Amino acid sequence: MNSFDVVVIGAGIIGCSVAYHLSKAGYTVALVDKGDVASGTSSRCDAVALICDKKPGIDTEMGFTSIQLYKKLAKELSFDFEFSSRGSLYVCETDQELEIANYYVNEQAAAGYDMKMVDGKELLDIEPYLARDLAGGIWTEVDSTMNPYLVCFAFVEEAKKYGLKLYSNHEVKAIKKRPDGSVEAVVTDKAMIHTKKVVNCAGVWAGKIGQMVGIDIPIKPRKGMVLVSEKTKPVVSQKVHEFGYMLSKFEDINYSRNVSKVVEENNIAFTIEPTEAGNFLLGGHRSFKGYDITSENRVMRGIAERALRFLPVLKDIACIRSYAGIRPWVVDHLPIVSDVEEVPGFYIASGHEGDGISMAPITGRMMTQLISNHETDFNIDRLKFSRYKQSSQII
Amino acid sequence: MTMRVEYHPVLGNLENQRRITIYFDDQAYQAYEGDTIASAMMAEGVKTLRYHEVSGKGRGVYCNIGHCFECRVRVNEENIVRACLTPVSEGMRIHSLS
Amino acid sequence: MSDLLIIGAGPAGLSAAIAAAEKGLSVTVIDEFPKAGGRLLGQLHQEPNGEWWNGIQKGEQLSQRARQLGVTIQCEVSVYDISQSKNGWDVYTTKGEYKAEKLLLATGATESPIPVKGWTLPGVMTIGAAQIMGNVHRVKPGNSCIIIGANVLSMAIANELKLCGVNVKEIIIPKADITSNEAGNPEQVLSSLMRLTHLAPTPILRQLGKIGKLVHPKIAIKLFPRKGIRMFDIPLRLKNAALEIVGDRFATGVRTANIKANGEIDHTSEKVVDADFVCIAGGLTPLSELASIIGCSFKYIPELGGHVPVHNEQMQTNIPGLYVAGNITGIESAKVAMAQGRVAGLAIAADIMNDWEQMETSINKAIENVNITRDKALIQFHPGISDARKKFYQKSEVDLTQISKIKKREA
Amino acid sequence: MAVISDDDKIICRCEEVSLGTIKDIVHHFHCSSREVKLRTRAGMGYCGGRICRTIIEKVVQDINNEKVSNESQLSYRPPIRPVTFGQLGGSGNDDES
Repeated sequence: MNSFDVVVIGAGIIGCSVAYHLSKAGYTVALVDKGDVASGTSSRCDAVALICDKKPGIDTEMGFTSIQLYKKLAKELSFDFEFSSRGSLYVCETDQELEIANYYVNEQAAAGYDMKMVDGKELLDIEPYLARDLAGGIWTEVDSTMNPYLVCFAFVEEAKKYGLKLYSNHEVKAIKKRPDGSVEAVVTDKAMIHTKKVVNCAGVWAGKIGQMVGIDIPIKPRKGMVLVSEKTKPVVSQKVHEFGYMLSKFEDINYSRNVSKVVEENNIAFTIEPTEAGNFLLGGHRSFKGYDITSENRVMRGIAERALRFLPVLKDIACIRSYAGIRPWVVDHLPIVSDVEEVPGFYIASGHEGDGISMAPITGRMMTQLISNHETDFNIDRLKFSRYKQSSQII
Repeated sequence: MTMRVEYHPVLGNLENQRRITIYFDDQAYQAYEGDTIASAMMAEGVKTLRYHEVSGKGRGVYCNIGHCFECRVRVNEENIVRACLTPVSEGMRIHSLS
Repeated sequence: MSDLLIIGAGPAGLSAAIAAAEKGLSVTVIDEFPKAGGRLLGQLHQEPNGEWWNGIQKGEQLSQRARQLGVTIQCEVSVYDISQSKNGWDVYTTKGEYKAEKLLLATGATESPIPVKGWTLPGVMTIGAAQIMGNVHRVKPGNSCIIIGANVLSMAIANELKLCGVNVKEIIIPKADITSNEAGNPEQVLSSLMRLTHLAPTPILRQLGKIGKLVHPKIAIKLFPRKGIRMFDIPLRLKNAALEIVGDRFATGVRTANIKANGEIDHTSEKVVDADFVCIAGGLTPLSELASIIGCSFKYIPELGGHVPVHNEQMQTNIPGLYVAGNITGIESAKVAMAQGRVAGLAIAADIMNDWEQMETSINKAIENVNITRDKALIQFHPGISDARKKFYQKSEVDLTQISKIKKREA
Repeated sequence: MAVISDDDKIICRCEEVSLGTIKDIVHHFHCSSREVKLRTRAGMGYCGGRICRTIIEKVVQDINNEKVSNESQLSYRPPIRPVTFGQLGGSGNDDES
């Protein structure tokens, strides 16, 4: 009979990390996915772990710790996932943006994070191909890049050494509960897997899994398109993005850029990052389009338009491909890393939106601590699933 | 030596072709008006149009109809084009990629 | 904004343009090759009555006729994306955006690769590349050549290269492995050559066709001489495999070896045959990437050369307003493509004028003409095309009534 | 005489991925052609995988003993021809009418 201590649903970067950390801690673990490893969001995203795109507080703290964990993992895991600490650069188009950025940096610096302001001239010393009329920016050395789907593969390979069983191409159809409401088994289209503990790492599909145990997980898919350049000269040497990225990520910041209709309507902000293979990934874009991951021409053109504004050198460089992914969005931009009181044995690690890559190691670690009844690295009260119940009561 | 098919038993002979000069990696070559970069270079016996960006190995015309992008070259400092789909013009400066 | 935009100025696209323009539609045809004509441009073979099929001339005739009817033909335009809009189609190209109410994909075919060791060397090209170089650009890729891959296309082009003055040293088959499909299996190669129609373009193929009716391929391959048989004086060697294309900076020859009766390579017989260039002939497969990004459904039909967009006999796909014609619907001769183009042109005219009833007779006649042309075709790329087509159209999920329903609902 | 191995022959011309690399990945992970692509970069190059995709799918199907399906696992994504960012993002984006 198939029986495991824990069944992890979803073999994206969060599920792979959770499965790895649990396996390493000595649990018998099954990792179940309706497709292959990294066949969803984790192979349709960008490739960075950042702190500089996070709001000050637990967000930044966990991000920073996660990057430190990546550094260790890059040494420990036998599978190379193309990790490197390249740093990242925020660019501000106007003095007004620079002002907001300055305020933000001061707050982060006060919390002890190494971010510094650079002026327009220093920007060009760091990235000489940038447009010459930019006001300045923020430079962070800690920010790192890796190949997200290779991270997934690396976690799975390593976890297999500790006995992980991978059920790929198994679509979860139901979760059986005992009369007392606790988890009994995960039923896929091909097998019944017995367990007392289930971790829902299904990301944008977490809501569907939640429904199987009768809970409502308020995660919405938020689409993001990425353009891939040809292999070309090093037009940038690190992640570079416009400060407006923050403004497109968080709806609550009140600032409007002087941009075209296409850029505005599609919530486009310039981002570019080099890959190990010598191509560049360009973004970014956010929109709610359900589960649709088609490449939209208007968005492609908007991303290119915005990219040319900041990096005119791209004019004669070819875009060879595009892709779109859907990210698990939650209203308060903090992931759910939590148990579920109503369903004993059911846990959730989802809702990281664009931070899944950054947050995977720390999420896997804390989920393992949670399941083992150990104290978690951070106080994760704010990540509890029950926060949504409270808020809906308030409303 | 030219590789032109000047005489052809069915298609007839090539007559009154207008000759133009093009430059490939700064060397001058004769081409016929109506040539693509690929046919002009092949007529002159130049088979290698590009060097693979990682391995540095030579590449030339493979599909000749724009599908494989093996024959891409740089024209006039900026544009990367497929040699097989790009007509030559007088004084055109073509550069191999590497 | 045109009534109809056609992507691909080959036999199908141009014929569709003519048919649609004759019905009064405004039509634009775009193509990324510098000359209109598509695959017609390279074609040059002798018909059974002795006349030469000169593809360049045929292409010119078609584009001239189209232009006379007011069709705009624009070359050197590469399409990189397509999206559907309220009023029809937005087509994004390297020369800007095109808008049209109806869209016809006549993008033709692409050559299937046979990866042979050394095939990235300069001087190694597809057989179609050499054909265009010789017949269209009038340039020989070299003085001597070896062709890897024995099929109807490579045998026809081998003769065309010879007419260009190339010494075609031999046609051989690739060493069988996981990537070579049937192309590396002597018996299967011979068997497919023997199943070709009795109207095949060369006497030797017609001969093989006759033998095919009498002898099982298993026996025929045993009788097949190791030195090969000569076709237009070019040795066709099916018991000889290409192991590797050799050369330092560019291809200088092919390492070959005999294939033993059990299919294994006789390594003691290895030798290098010198050649200035090497052609790879893997056959054709529909080029349907545009249909794919638009979101067409596909069907895998080996007889038609691979994955084809689902469509009906009126050349409509399962996406309203999107039509297909020519080799994108399956690999057949240029004449079939032309006949299909006519069907598509008429059907699109009926669609735009919203008058299927009045045009029904002429569309049905055009469909009938496709079938007649197919049955008379000199070159049948795959045996069983007719049957596969019939089955495909019977089961087709695209039917006219369904499409008109969709239209009405939208309106 | 040394027998030439086919495993070092190139399948993906753009990214120079060999047959041996692809075979090893499929044997080891029993994975889909999409995963082969992610793991090896085969089909991720300049030509958009147009030349090698059928071969990759064939190798995967043969080793995994699968039938050819009607829908390809390796989807096409625009741009299906490389296009410069200048062409993509140049003037004319705000032509909404």
